[in-house]
Amino acid sequence: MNLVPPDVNYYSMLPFITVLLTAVFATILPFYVSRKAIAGLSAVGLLVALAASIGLWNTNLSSFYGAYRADNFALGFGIVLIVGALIAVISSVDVAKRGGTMQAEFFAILLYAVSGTMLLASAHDLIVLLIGFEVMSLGVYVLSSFKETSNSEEAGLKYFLLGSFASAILIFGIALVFGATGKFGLEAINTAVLSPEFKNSSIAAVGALFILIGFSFKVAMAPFHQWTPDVYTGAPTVVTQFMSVAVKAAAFAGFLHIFGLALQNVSGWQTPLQFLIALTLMIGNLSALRQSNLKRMLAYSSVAHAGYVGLAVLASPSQGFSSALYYLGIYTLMNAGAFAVLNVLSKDEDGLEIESLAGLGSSKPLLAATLTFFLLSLAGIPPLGGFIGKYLIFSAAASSGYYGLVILAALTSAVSLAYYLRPIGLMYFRPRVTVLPDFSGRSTRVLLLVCAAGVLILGLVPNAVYGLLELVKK
Amino acid sequence: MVVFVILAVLAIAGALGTITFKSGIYSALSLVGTLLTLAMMYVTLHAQFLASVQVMVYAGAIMVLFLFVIMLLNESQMSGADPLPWVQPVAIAGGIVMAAALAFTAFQFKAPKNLETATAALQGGTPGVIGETLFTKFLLPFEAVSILLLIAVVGAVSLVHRQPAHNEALETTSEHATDDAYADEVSSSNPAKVVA
Amino acid sequence: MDFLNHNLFALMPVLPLLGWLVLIVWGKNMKEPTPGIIASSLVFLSFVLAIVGFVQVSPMKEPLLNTLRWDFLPMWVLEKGQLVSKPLQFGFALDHLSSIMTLIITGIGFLIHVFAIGYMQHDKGFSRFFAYLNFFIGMMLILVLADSYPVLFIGWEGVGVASYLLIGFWYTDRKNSDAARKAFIVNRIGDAFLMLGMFLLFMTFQTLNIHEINSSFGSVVIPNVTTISTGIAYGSPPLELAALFLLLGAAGKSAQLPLSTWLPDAMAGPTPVSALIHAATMVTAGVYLVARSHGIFANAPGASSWVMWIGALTAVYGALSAIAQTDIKKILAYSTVSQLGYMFIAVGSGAYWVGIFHVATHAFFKALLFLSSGSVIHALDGEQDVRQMGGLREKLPTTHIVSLIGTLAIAGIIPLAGFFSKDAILSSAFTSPFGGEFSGYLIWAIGLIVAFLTAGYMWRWYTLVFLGTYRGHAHPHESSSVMTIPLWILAGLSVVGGFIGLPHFLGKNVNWLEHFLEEAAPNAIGFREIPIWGEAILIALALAAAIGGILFSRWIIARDGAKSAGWIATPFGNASRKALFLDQTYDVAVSAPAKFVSEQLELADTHGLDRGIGAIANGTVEAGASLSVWQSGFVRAYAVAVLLGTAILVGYLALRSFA
Amino acid sequence: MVETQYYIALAAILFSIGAVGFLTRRSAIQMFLCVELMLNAANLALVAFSRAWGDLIAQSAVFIILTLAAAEVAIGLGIIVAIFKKRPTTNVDVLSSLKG
Amino acid sequence: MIHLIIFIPLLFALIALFFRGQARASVSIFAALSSFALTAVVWMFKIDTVYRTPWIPGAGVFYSVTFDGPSLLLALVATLMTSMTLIYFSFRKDSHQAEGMYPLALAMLTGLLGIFAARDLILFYVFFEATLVPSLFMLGLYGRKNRVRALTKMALYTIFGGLLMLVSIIGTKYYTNSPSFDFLELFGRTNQLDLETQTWLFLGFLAAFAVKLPLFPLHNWLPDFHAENHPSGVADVMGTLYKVGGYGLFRFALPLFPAAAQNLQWVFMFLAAFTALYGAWIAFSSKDFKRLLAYAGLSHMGLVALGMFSLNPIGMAGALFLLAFQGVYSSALFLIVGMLEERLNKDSHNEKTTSQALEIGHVRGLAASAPAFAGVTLLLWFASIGVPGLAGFVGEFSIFLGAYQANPWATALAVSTVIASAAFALTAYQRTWLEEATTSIPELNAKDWFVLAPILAVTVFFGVFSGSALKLLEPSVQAVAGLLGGK
Repeated sequence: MNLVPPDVNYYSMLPFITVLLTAVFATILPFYVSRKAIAGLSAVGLLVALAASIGLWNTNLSSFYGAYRADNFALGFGIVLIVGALIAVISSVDVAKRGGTMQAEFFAILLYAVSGTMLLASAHDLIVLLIGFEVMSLGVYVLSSFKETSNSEEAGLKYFLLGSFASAILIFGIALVFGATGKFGLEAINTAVLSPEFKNSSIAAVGALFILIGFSFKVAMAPFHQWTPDVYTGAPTVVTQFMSVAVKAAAFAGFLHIFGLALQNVSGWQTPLQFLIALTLMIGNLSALRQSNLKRMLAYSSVAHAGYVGLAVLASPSQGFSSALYYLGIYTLMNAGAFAVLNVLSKDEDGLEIESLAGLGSSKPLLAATLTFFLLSLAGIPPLGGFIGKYLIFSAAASSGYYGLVILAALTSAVSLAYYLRPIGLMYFRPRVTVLPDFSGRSTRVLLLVCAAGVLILGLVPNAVYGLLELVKK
Repeated sequence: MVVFVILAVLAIAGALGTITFKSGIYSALSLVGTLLTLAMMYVTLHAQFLASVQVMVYAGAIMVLFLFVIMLLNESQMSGADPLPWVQPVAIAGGIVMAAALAFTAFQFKAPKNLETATAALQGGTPGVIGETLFTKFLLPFEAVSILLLIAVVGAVSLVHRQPAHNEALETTSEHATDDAYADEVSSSNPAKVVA
Repeated sequence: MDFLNHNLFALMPVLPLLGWLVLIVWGKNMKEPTPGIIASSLVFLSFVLAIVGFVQVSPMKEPLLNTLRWDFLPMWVLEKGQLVSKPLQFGFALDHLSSIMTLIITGIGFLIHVFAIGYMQHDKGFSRFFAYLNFFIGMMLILVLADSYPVLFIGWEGVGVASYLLIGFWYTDRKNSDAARKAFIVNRIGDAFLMLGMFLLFMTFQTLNIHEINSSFGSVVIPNVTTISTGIAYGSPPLELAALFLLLGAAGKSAQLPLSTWLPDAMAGPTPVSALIHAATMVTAGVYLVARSHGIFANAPGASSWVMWIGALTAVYGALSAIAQTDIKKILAYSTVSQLGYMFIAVGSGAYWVGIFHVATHAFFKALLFLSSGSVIHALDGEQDVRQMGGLREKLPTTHIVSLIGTLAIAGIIPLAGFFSKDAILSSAFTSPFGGEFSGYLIWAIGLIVAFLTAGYMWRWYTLVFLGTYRGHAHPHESSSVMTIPLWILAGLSVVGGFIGLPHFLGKNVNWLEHFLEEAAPNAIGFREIPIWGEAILIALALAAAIGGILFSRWIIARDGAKSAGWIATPFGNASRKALFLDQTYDVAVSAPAKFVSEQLELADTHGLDRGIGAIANGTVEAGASLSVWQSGFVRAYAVAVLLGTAILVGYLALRSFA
Repeated sequence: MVETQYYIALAAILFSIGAVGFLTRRSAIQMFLCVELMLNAANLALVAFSRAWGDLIAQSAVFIILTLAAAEVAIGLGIIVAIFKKRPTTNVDVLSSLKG
Repeated sequence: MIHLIIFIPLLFALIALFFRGQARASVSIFAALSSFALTAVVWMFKIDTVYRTPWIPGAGVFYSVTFDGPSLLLALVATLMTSMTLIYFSFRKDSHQAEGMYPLALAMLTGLLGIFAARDLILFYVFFEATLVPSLFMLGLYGRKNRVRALTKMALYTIFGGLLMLVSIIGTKYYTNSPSFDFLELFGRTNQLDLETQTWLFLGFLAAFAVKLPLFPLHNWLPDFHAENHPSGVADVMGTLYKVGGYGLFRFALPLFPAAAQNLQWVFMFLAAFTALYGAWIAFSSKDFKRLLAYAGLSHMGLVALGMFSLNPIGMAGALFLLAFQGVYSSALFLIVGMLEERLNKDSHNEKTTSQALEIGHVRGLAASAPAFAGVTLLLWFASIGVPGLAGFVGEFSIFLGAYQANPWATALAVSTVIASAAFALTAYQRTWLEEATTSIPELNAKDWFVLAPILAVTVFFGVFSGSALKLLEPSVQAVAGLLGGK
């Protein structure tokens, strides 16, 4: 037997392994230490992983014959994911009294899920990617149904059932792609597609389509988005926060990898994706208009944002990758920030009525100001980060010729202003009617300020980060 | 070909049974039938190891778990009218379209290699050759899948641990929180399971 | 020294404007006559400058241009396919025509300023009044001195503003404010056309400099031959249209039909204002404009005959309206309208000097008449109804005599000023090259009728005010000398003013004015020659019409009595008193609809359009709401979306590969 | 030997049947059974392709997917048990309060 | 230098947040005045270097700023009027209740200066939209009863148009294969585009500028914006200065897409002329001073658009001139309304008395008690309706003159505005200031004069000695007109 020696480079996997080890510790240690300490441990672990990711920048290491890569794209996504997870961890601390997230396994499962997301972002092999995808999904299914309330259970069950349905579609798609190309490795697939012997283009097209649907489900693109509002509303707020940023970002990382690398030369998925994006933009934005619950409104808003990032998937990889990463980075800060504010203001996990924000501007200036910041950025008002992100995406899509979609995106994001501005108007321009609870402690406040600063800095000096991302270009 | 047709008919029959039987137990047993048929099919496809795994893990362990849960929940027949009567025809129509389209695509498949030589390369799909692949080319997925199992275990346990809806009681207990974070939540749960 | 030579005349408008600034800022703190004295002396200084300018410019052929000028309006012209920036300069020019005008403006302006010191005494707004008057003089001087249309337009609208301020001088009375507003708005209609005229001129000539435009026609213009350097043919559409635009602009300022209704209302202002602005100077600006643009009009026969016809119709209209008025100033106001019509006949006929001639003589006698009526009103403590007057001959002897002179002058009795100018107008209409012979004769006939009517209503005015017995209740007293001295001067001018433009049959070179203006405003080409005896007959007929008018008027008054109730009660009298219902027509046909549309638009804009856009917004929101029906909460329904989405997309791909 | 196409077509049919079942069954467990059916259809396709390409890697992938299915079942049944043990039925339609 | 000018206001806006009361006012006024002073220095020493540094090089976005003639003129007006407005506001009795106005106004000023200075399309867009935020906050925080409605309207209109412009901006770069969004780089490439592409891109720009101008039928946000804003008029002044649609047309849309502009010229000339007339006509029936001024502003903007679309150097120069100086006298009229409101309104928190104080003709004959106040108002109104000798005329006349050369019929329609505007202005003036006095108000005091005197001086001075301002405009206008075929 000719055993091929395994090619393992532990350095390349350092961030991933750090998170995984932290997760294992977070699983075991609760027997011995307090939950607060676990939270601290998780935060430290994530920070170490963050440092490791930054340290690995530009090294371009890879492992397992290229199945796992720590290139800048993966590292960039890793950073975004770690930041998203960190925000969730910190947010969870102040609402511990409200319960729901301070069960000790919370951190463990969260960290496992993070490791799954990182695997998803780094994998260059369909099966590894699938495993990352599933680790992430399973973790989030559990987290969604973490509370023994009817809403949380409903969220968990819906997510799980529909999620496994979508996974099955995804796996079938992977099978078909393998059938067409005989490969699982992303670059290998592309090579196979380009090779003259390639004959199964229609099988590849259907496989690509199934993979597209599986990922569209996970990133919440219409018409596969319907779980999103319900799950986002029903899940504990911190979990929703994590889902809306890290899970979405990781799913997009895989999405971009598969379609930007492996299947970029397969035809047939582009038109359906355009259709999905158009539908997503309209449905996400229009549905958000009439929501009375802030949490649900943000859920629909997150559907809409999936549409924007979807444009980057559609665009040519050279611009799509970096713009999507930049967008998701900002999106992580602003959306997680908005959820963090929502989190400390709600009396339970069901979110809060937008009307009850009235007068918040004077009663809780910091929370109101930061929420305003995040909402404006989500709406894409310059000079905040959200605008730059949106601009980069539009630009990428336009330069690949998807002009109609860009116009649609612009129009719908004008519509989105209506629902983003409403809370702001209520907070500042209306007298207070409801007394909202305020769970915010020092950690949340610092977190909010850091997020707000990040959103502003990414808007004002985008090149500080985007310049680095230039290297992501393939 | 005859074998294939028989097996295919059986598999489809089982699948149809799975989706038509009202009772969960019959439904699950039909699926077991399909799974066993597929295992036989794997043998015809030179995947001996998979065939055995299919029988042991899938038809055996997993489906037994299903049956166990079905019985645990002691599910009665669905009561009351279907609130979504339109779903069934729509689903069937959609399913037929999908099946037709997929089957149509399937027949466009052009074999990349000569089937005989290709089959020979499989070496029968014995555990040995599969193991070799898993520990060399497929090491990463093989390792990574362990995380999947880990999270499955931790997740399943934590689902049992979930917090009650009204957490006033919890808040009072959490004031007496000891270092042992698991202990003060649900005292009945067995920590040993977690480590496993 | 050269600088002074060139720029001294430009000080003319500056001095009164300075007076305005001083009085508006510090006037409130001054004692009563001081503001009047400051204002009058500044105008007098301008008058002196006008004389200096007159002396300077008399021997010159070319206009005197001031050298102190600066960029005012952006302008680009195409030269050899290249855009070249040639900003329009803010500059003045003094030529014979404007020199005559400055003399009239500053001279009469000065007299009226002096008169107003007496007339406006004890008025709360004494200093404000003089500030406005000075402002007016300044603007009027800018108007006549301008060397380009836009600068002219500054003065043009500036005098409009002054007129607005002065008509509404006693603004607490709503009637006065309304009259002022009306005057301004109607003037603006004319201004709008004047602007259009300028734009068309720029399009045609690539400049808005008046002298450049006039000189571009060359010295000799032969009808029906393209002789103009810019290639604009005699009577070509752009010229005709531009001239028509200018005509409508002039009609606004000079209260010609159809924009005449504001002038009678403008009598709401203090009487010196009526004399200065609404008789002697501002309203003649239209005439000046036509004379100033002689090059255009002389080459636009169609537009010129329009000018004549509008003048003729206005003359009749004014005269008919004046017949039955009862307000001492309204009679004079309609008379002014009518006389302005005369001037338009003159400039329309192509004899521009005649128009200016009548501007001058009219300025003398109409200012005199207005000031006299001011003196009467002053004496009667504000009474203006002629039916409450009568027999003032003894009580106001000075006023009476000067009024009689004015009446005879306007009626055209030889040898007073009006006789000569009116005669010149009639004969120029008779011989005009524009509009054909028949049209010329017809206009001449109309002019004759108007002369008859003018003599008639003026005699009625004179009789009702001064003859008979006093019918009112006040205690009349003669005005102070500060008011009477200007009256005497004006009376003197009304007597001798006509001698600057003696008719041709008295000799070839007796007509000083025509000769003086032959560079600045040469006659149009092609006047029909008529024999000397013909001219004499025309003059005799005009004189006969005047005398006939007076006699007829005497007869009517003798028949109906001083209050002339008899015929005034007839429909004709009523129509005359209501000024032929022109005001009412405008109210119904223009003002009311415009207002109605405005209100409806306002409603539509604030509610209708709003609602329309609101409907779009609501539709969007409703679309969002309808999506929530789809979001039914049933997990199987969501799965349907997933399955159907997949099936459709896969079906699409399959069909695509099939096809 | 039976051509690969037939296996793929069978997988497609099984997959579709599973998908239809997922929609028509109202019991959470039965829905999940249908997902298992779909996964098996995918596995069948992979095994067939494995033979077509003569590459064992696909069989290894099937092995991984089997494990994955097991993990999914663990979590899924965990959720179902946790949620439905206090309810009289596993009918998913009762959980439809989150909507709009 | 130029960066200082642009960012001083924003910097001081942040500093001002740490102060209260008089100190905050002083800091803010100092910031605005120093920005003005620096701008004046730029003007005097003719500093027009282009500062260009990469901002997002990967996406071809540059931080590229300069103050050339038109920018400088508008910047001078913006800084001057902001200074005067803030000074005026600090004198108001109720200023301590709305202290947020200071930093918000300063933030807007930074945005405005950025708009004028930006030479990179994306940078321009950033400033263009960012300025909206403080504007919305002014309205939302200190506006009147229906402010949220007005705010939503304004925001939606603006963003709607703005995003279409963004799409066009991106499209411009994409279709021209330009390496950056720098105007100089795009320009010259765009005229190689075919007409259809040019037209679509042009329309995208136009969507934003037509909202901002505004042009009928996208003007609906404007009356509500003004009517619902704080009665002091600070926000209205800033809003007036924020009408940069005409500038955007001149700076970007026209030179980039000359063929499209020429092709669509007649449509937009008629639309602009109609807007001008429409605004003036409606203003005649307005019952509220703020709405009246809003419609008057609409009318002005119709004229600005007319001048721009004339594609004629005279018309464009006039449009820029009008745009700059209407920022002076229209703004001043808002201040006048504010001063009047302060004198008439006993309780600024009471919606009813505030409405009455702003109602045209609710009180009459004010000129009797405050003649100088009346005189100043009248002068500003005359400037606003384009009476020659005042700053409004130069712009208006040049616009008409230029526009007539391009399209006499549309111009004739627009010229009728001078009649309508005289009608509404004088009617409104008469209803309040003239006629029988029903009440008396205090005359202008020294503080009021301090604010109004410079404004009046500018209005009169540039009405006669317009040359210095025209010098600033000339080269740019000539360059743009040259591109457009120089008709």
